[in-house]
This record gives sequence, structure tokens and C-alpha cells, in this order.
Amino acid sequence: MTVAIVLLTLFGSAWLLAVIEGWTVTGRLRPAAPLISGLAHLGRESIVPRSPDRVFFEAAPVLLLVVAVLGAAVLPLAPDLVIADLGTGALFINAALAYVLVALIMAGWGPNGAYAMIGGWRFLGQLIAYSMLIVMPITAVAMRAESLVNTAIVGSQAALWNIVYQPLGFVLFYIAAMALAFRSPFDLPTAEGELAGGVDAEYTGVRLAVLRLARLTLVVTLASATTVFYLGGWHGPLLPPWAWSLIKTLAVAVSMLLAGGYLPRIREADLMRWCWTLGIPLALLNIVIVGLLILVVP
Amino acid sequence: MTAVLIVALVTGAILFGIGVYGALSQTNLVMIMMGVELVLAGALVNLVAFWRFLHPESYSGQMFVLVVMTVMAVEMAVGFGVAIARFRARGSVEMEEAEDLKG
Amino acid sequence: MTSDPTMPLVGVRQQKRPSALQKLVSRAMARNLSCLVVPGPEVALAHGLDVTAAGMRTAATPRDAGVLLIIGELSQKMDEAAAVLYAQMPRPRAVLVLGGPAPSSLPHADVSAGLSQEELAEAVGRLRRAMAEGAFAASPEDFDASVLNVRIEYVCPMHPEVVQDEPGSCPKCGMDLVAHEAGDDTGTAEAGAGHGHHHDHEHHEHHEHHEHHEHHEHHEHHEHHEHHEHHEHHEHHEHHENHGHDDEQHQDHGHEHCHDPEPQDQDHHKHHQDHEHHHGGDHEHHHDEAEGQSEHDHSGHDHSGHDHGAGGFMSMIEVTKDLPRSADGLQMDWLEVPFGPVFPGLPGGLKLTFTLDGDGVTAGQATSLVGMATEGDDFEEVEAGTFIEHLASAMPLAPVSYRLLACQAIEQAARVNDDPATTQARNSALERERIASHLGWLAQVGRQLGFTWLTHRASTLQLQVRDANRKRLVALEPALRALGTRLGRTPLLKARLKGIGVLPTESSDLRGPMARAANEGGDAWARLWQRLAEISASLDLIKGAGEPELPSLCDIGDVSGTGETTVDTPRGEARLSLKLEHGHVKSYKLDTACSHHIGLVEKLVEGRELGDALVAVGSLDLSPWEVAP
Amino acid sequence: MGAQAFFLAVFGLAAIGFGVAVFRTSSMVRSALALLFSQTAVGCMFLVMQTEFLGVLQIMMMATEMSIMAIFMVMFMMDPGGLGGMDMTHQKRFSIGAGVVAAGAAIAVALLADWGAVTAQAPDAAMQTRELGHELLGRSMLIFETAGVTILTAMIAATAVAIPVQNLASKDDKEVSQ
Repeated sequence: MTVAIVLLTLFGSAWLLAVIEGWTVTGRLRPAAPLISGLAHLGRESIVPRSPDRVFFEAAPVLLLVVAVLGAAVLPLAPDLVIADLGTGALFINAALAYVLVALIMAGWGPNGAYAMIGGWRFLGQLIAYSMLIVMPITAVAMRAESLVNTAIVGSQAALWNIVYQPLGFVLFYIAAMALAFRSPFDLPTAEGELAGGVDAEYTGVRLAVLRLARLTLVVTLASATTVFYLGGWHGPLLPPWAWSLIKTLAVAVSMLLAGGYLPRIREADLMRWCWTLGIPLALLNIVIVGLLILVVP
Repeated sequence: MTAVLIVALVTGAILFGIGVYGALSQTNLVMIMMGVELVLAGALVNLVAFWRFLHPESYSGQMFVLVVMTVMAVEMAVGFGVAIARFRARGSVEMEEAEDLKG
Repeated sequence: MTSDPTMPLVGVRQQKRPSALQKLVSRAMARNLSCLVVPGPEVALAHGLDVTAAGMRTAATPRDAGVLLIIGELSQKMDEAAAVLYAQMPRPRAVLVLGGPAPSSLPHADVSAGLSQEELAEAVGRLRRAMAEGAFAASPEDFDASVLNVRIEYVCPMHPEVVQDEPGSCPKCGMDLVAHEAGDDTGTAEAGAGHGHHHDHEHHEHHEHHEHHEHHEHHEHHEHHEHHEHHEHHEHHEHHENHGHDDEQHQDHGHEHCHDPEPQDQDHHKHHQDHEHHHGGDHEHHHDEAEGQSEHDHSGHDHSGHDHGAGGFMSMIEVTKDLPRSADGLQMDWLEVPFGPVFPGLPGGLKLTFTLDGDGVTAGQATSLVGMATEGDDFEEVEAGTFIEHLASAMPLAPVSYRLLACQAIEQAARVNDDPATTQARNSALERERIASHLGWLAQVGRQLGFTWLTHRASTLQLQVRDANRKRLVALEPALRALGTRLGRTPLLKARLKGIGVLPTESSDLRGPMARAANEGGDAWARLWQRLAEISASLDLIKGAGEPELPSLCDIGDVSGTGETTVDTPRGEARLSLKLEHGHVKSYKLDTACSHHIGLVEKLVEGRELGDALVAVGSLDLSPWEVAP
Repeated sequence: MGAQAFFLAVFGLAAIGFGVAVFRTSSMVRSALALLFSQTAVGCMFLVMQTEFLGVLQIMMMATEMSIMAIFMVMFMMDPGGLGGMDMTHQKRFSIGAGVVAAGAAIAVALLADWGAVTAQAPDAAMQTRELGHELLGRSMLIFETAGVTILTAMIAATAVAIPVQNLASKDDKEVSQ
């Protein structure tokens, strides 16, 4: 039951995101557009490129989808609405999302095309930039909650949300999450203007539909993680807990989706430099500040 | 009752064996490192099994696992550093061609 | 030649049993059209076409597109490129041609219409009906075009001079000849789909002598398969030569992917068994070494004596020693990748060929597939009016400027003095085009950088400015100035453009905005601001001048003479000198800014990261139409 | 405990299967990813053995580590796509022997030794994490800190080794050659 509800929420949010994405492109709000587009993909041919690494080519979109769903499985929508409330939930998110890289490398290597391959390896570089900025802010969050259990993390924010308690961590995590979801302006592996779609370039038909769904689901999962870690999860007045979780998740997801349209794609070298020379010291500073706050404020 | 422990230990032993084979038979430095990783993975399985089934009250076992994981990461970092340096200097990371390392 | 809507599409998808679901899917596809614009979206904009408003999404790659939208008449090379793009699109696929004949390499157009927004919208409607009705059919016709069939040559890996049309052994050394694609540069490079070069290439790098017994020894059965998959394309050619043309093959030869892959794979596995061959071939520097080795190892073409497992260890030092070094000092594996002629980040018709090392560009060059001849010495005489039209239509990104250029040159040759009012109106039109052109460039930058807001904003403004009158332009002024302010405040933009594509100030070939930006730092960032400043300056000029009016030629009569004139087009000064005889243009010589700028590409991209290299090329605002082919 | 033994065996077989695949495939990226999935299966074994923190950590670390392995494989292998079908092994017989002897000895020890009673109940995950934390920052702090410093040293040393040598001598050479 819980599984069904969470999956429904996840894919429902993904659908809503697709509607909004379509709205930014065409300027029209058409709720049926994602479904039509999905159906249309079913009708199109699903091409397998010449001399592919067939296993990787087929597995990559599915792996990406599985990873996004697994990540969402440990995130609570309400105190009792979570598929698996693991004792190491906050760490598990990292573990699941690390396989986004694996999926992209597979998608890059599989089709035997230069654009895709460059895209896949680019994401490896991108991971080296952002991964510390995912892990370190989560560390500070876990420090405050004194637990890696996600429900306990939300519980620790009952009085004061983490976005207020550790704004620095929030900013870093939000940016890193966008980089992880490879949305614009961090869409280096798929860069249309540079790599003609990169890792997406060779997928058509059903496989492309799965890949697009996986990408949107990934955004929802990351938005949900941001909500759990920084925006107080289900806490909020009047509305039931799940509604608050949903509202916050969607707000974060939409902001991630729309922010990219107003920014040019970041340079790979800049991303790496800023993450390591600026991001990591700031993340360490965040940990120190949170540590001091925990010790000083009873 | 020890069956479950035996299963874990045998798995660890086989992984160790495959790793040893790989590390000795491969000619490429990176492939050798893969063999070493497998050896360490076999060791990890044993360590965790011992901790879980024999001494779950002592956390030194888990500590040891963390140290081995560190060793794996260090091995990777140093190994790749050496690989790049060798490739830069010689154009090869094939061990067959590392004659200059023989005493 | 619009097809009856009840007829199936040209690029129909095979479906044996029609079903209710299929009907639903067809209707979904009809409502979800995405098109690939050939030559490029900037040409659509320059013609005042808004594809999104007409109800189609613009796709970045052929893989993502269901409709091939062809605008205007295509050059021979673009025609071939269109065939390759079409072959890469997933079925069902349709062809929509606007304002030109259907390309000869493609099957007939599903829908064709004229070059205007209304006709486009109406054509999209017809296309929807066609898609809903005829997306599936029981027996689709195969698409085939000559450009998709690559001629296979057989070369000796040791003696590059030995080239035959048939497989066999080398008369000099007796080795098996290697299949090789001949005429690799036939414009088959295209957007959206990478080539299998990384495998091919690495493939060529190692002088491997295949021995099948050996494989059976070392690989399991499934490994064996995997191995064969990698050989597929080589195999394919042999297959092709030996067994003629069967219907699955043709797609593959287009340098690209197959569309009915399943039967094919099996095919290849089978065929691989009966032929063993060498790999190697195009890297001469390996040859000496391999030759020395092979001569005593095995002089015949039976390589059974060569066993890597036991004796003949392939030296990696030997393989890598002559490879060029990349920027980080490591021996590199090249990968030659084409960008264009229909690439989402570049103007359509421009083809870049980069030699990549990872994602660094080691070398690159640019060619134009659409340019018009810049010199016509002994071409047929054309009437002056026709010449003007010809020149204007050949330059779709700056038609007014070239119309003006031709008019002025002819008038000068005819010794006609025009009145100040006409001059003012013409200049006004030229300035208006400058604004539109720079906006088009901004939209292009937006496309390249994934900056969708900019693309959307700039192309909307471009469509409005394109044929606005003076009053309308004045009304648009705040929006245009706001665009500049907004760009100045956009985070990441400066980091993205600053220091990219720097040209030394003393570069002599610079013209127009490029030359004017050279003193401000000469990088992409400076060029952006130069163009924004020119938009403002042009607005001021229009405010001071009269109503914009398209240049048209007054009646010059039966005159003769020579004229030479210069117009400052949006991309820099263009010079035209022509000879008029009895009201006909006898010969002309055109010198455009872009034909100078295109030469800078090589220097700009060398040693840069791929993204930076493309930004640098983009900042030149090359119009491939204004470059001699 | 029966279910535990079963799942342990399943993931164990997966780990072994992928481990074998590492040295059987001719494609380097496949090789690296097979190793990744082998390590992931090992991580899953940890999870089956209720060692949640270590299991998740293993699964997380290996994803990145093996992906990096993959790119290095492509960079440094003569035959990255496995296209040449080259044999990249040596001293085959000796290696197989050594592998079999090592595995056999370990299995023999596993089977023959008297392990005593097996504990059925493991501490719960949250408890384990807490206790491991206390262990790390208590009794084993010195080891933990040493491990941290070792990683840092290794990172710096590896980077120093890997970046190109830029000494004056080679610069002079370049100038001379120019």
C-alpha cells in the first residue's frame, strides 16, 4: 500500500513537472501533453545504433529509473508514509544516487557514438565536482538530528527548519542536487548545443520515454530529499503531513526545473574549480558552524 | 547453525581466489588493481561475517572493515597516479614491458 | 505535390496487424510533432517562421524528430546531409518542405507549402492528418539514397598504395586486404548522432591479426558474440559486396545506424565466421614496426603462427610511441568527430570537424556546405534584377544587406544617382536587418548554451523586428535595451564567455563587429557587448532616418559599365564588384566578411575544451551562406 | 536464519559471477562495471548480514571508484573496446594455480575450524551506527585519524606523481629544440 502511494506520488509529480516543462517551452499549459508524448514514443521506432554494447544500451535507462525510485524509497512523505525507514537512510540516498553516474556511463558507452561517449565521461568529471557537496551538507544535517534515519531528521526540524538553521548547507545541497540531476545549467552530459543530446542522443522510442521519465523522477527524488533534509519534511500548519511534503517537494522540483532556463550552461572547468575551491571549504565551514551551534545552543 | 557463516566465508574465499588469479595473470596495471580490489572484497566479506556471527558486541570488527575500505581507496589513488606517470614516461602500463623495474 | 491525407506517409512504420492501440498512438504522434529544421532554426527565423507557434517542437537531433522540415532550396551537399538525417530519424517520419523543391535525395515530400507563417501553420495541420491516418502500413518502402551507400575499398595494411575494389590478398606481401570506406567526406556528417569512431579508431590502432581458433580458446561463447558485434560494420561491407543489397542494409551504410537492427545482428555473426581480416590501415606510422615484425613471423596470409597468448606479445610501447601528445602530455587516441552541418549549437550548413582527445579539441576546421560562389567570371549573363534576387536569396541570413549591395553596385555601374530619401530608407532597412541579425545571433548563442530564456526572447524580438516599421521599432526599443541589461545581470554568462575565442588585436582579417570588439578584449564576451551596442546604435540611426524600405532597382535601361561598392552587413563589410553589359551582369566578384572569419576557426579551437571551442566558433557569428564553398 | 543463508548465497554467487566476468570479458568498460556489480553484491551481502552502515557505504563508494576505474581502463588499455580480441594475460597456469590454492586454503580453514556458536541476533541498524561512531571517536580514534591522514597523503602523492614534470631542464630542452 505504502509502496503504491509513494510510487503514485513520485510519477504523479514527474507528470506535473513534464506539464510545467512543456509550458515553459510552448507557453501553453496542456495537462495531457506528457501522456500524449509518452504514447507517441511508443509508436516510434526504437532504434539500436550500429555495433552497440547492447547490454549497457538497454540497461542504462532502466537503471536510471530504478535508482531514482530507490532513492525515493527511503524518503518519508509523512511519519508513517515511507517505504523503508532505514537506519542509514541519509547515507542510502547517496548510495542510490551514486548509480546515476553508472547509468550515464553505460548510456554513454553503450551506443558507440562519440557524442554519447563524451557526455558519459563528462558526467564522471561532474560527479567529482558535486559529490562532496552532496555528502558534506547531509553530514551536517545528520549531526543536528544525531541520526541517519530520515524520519528522525525530519523530526529534528519540528521547531526550526534546517534551511534556517544551516542556510549555507541548503544552498550547497540545492546546487549539488541540480548538478546531480544534470538539469540545465549543469546539463553537461546531455548538452544539446555542444553534444547534440550527448547521452540522450542515440535513444529513441520506448527507450527514450523511459529515459525521460527517469530524468524527471530523479528531479522529484532530489527535491524530496531537499525537503526532508532542509525544509522540515511534513511539518506545517493546517494541512495534513503528506500534503506539506508534496507541496514542498513540487515547489523545489519546479524551481530546479525553471532555474536552468534563465542561465547559460556552466563551463566544465568552472564547475570543477568552484566546487573544489569554494564549495568544499564552505561545506566544511557549514559543518563547523553546525557543530558549534549544537554544542553552544542546548 | 554455522551454515550461514560458512556460506559467507566460502564466498569470501572464492572472491579472494579470483582476485589472486587476476592480480597474477593480468598484464595491465589497471587490471591488476582490479584483482587486488577483489582480494580485498573477499577479505571484507570475511570480516563482516566474523563480526556479525561471532562478535556482534565488539565494534572493532566494523572498524577494521572501514580501514580496509580506506586501503582500497588509497590503493586506487596511488595506483592510478603511478599508472599515469608510467604512461606518460613509457607510453605503456603493461607489466610485461616494465623490464626496467626488474632488479 | 501534397499527398492525399489518406495515403501513408513516406517514412511509414511497419506494422503487420492494425489495432485500436495503434490508432490511438497515431493520433498521439499527430499531436506531438517534433521537427528537425534543415538547414537550421536560424534560417526559419530569418524567414519569419515561428515553428513553435505553428505547433511543432523543434528537435535538436534527428533521433528526437518525427518531421524533417526543409526550408528553401538546398545545396547539393545539404541535400545529401538531409538524406542522412532522414535515415537517422525513427519511423514513422515525415518530410515537410517549405518554399522549395523536395530534395532529390529524399522521397517525395509528404506536405509542401510556401514560405510564410500561415502556410506553415496550415501545412502542419495537413501533416497532423497525414500522421494520424497513415503512420503505419503493412509494407513500408525502404528508404535508399546513393549517399547512404559507401563504396568499400580494400587496402593493404602494410602498403597503403595497394587499393582494390574486391577482397583478396596484397600482391606485395600477400596479406589480406582490409575493408575500408572510400570517400569518407561526402557530407554524411550530421548532427545528432555520433559516429562509431571511437571503436573504429581504436580498432585501427592495434595491429591485430585475427585468428579464430584463438578466440574460441580464450572467450566464452557470449564473449565471442560480443566480439563480433564490434566488427559489425566491417563485416557489413563485405556482406554488401558479396551479396548485393538487401533491404536491411541500406540504413547502415549511411555512415549511421540501422533501423531494423534485430535481424541484422544475427546476420553479422554468421558472416563473420567466413572471413578473417586485418585491422589497421590508416596509420602509417605503425606500419614500419608491424612490418618488421610480420616479415619473419608470418610472411603468408595464414597467421596461425601468431599467438598473443603465448609468444607474440603486442607491445603497448610500440603502439603508443608515435601517437601525438595531447595537451596534458599523454599520448592520445584521436577521435575525429563532425559537428554539423545540422548541429543544434551551430548555424545550419556550417560543418566543423574536430579532432578530439577526450573532450579537448586538438585540431579543427570549418567548412561551409551552403555557400554561393563568390566569383562569377564566365557565368551566364543574368539580368540585373534577377542578379539582385539571386544574391539576396543566396544569403538568407542577411538578404537585405546583399540586396542593397547588389543594387548599389549595379546603380554605380549604370551611373544612376539615387536621391537622398531612397538612401535613407535603404540605410534604415539595413540597420533594421542588423538588429534582426544580431538578435538571431543571440538566439543562436542561447541555443548553444542551453539558455532557453535568451533563445526565446531573442527570437521573439527578431520576428517582431524583421519587418517592423519605424514606429514599431521605436516601440520595441525598451524591450531591446532591456535585453542587454538583463544579459549583463545574468550569472554565469560572463564566466562562460570571458576569455573564450580571443583573437589577437593585430588579426588583419577581422571585419565588422569582430574588428570593433577586438579592442575591447577580443573575446566572446566583448563580441556579445559589441553586438548589443550595435543594436542600440542601429536603433538610434533608424530613429534619425526615414521609414525602412527594401532596396529595389530602378529602371536602369540598356547600360554597360563596372561598379564596385561596399556595404557594412551585420557580419562585416562585404565588397561586390561587377561588370554590367547591356543591363546584364557579365561577371561579379564578391568578398564577404565570413569568408575571412571562417579561416580563424582553426586557430580558435586548437587546444580548447570542446564546449569552449564551440562557443568560440559561435561568437564569430559565421554565416555559412556567405562563405565560398 | 535459513532465509539469511539463502540470500547470502544468492548475493555471494552474484559477487563470484561478476568477479569471474571481470577477467573473462574483452571489453574494458564491461570489465570495470562487472567489478562494480561484484562489489555491489558484496555490499548486499553486508546488508543481508544486517551490517547496514557498512553495506550502504560499500555500495556507495564502489560506484564512484569503479566508474573511475572504467575511464582509466579506457585510457590505458591497448585494446579498450576489446576489439582486437587480444589476450592480455601472462603466466596463466601459475596464476590459476595460485588462485585455486589460495581459495582452497581459505575454504579449508572455513570448513575445518571450529567457529563456536553463531550469534543469532544482531544489534539494530541505528544502534550499530551509534556504536560504530562511539568506537571511531573513542577507542579507535587513532586508527581512524591515521586512515584519514593516509587518504589525504595518498591523494596528494598520487596527484603529485600524475601531473607532468615541469622542471627547468625540460623547459631548456624545449627552447633548444625550438
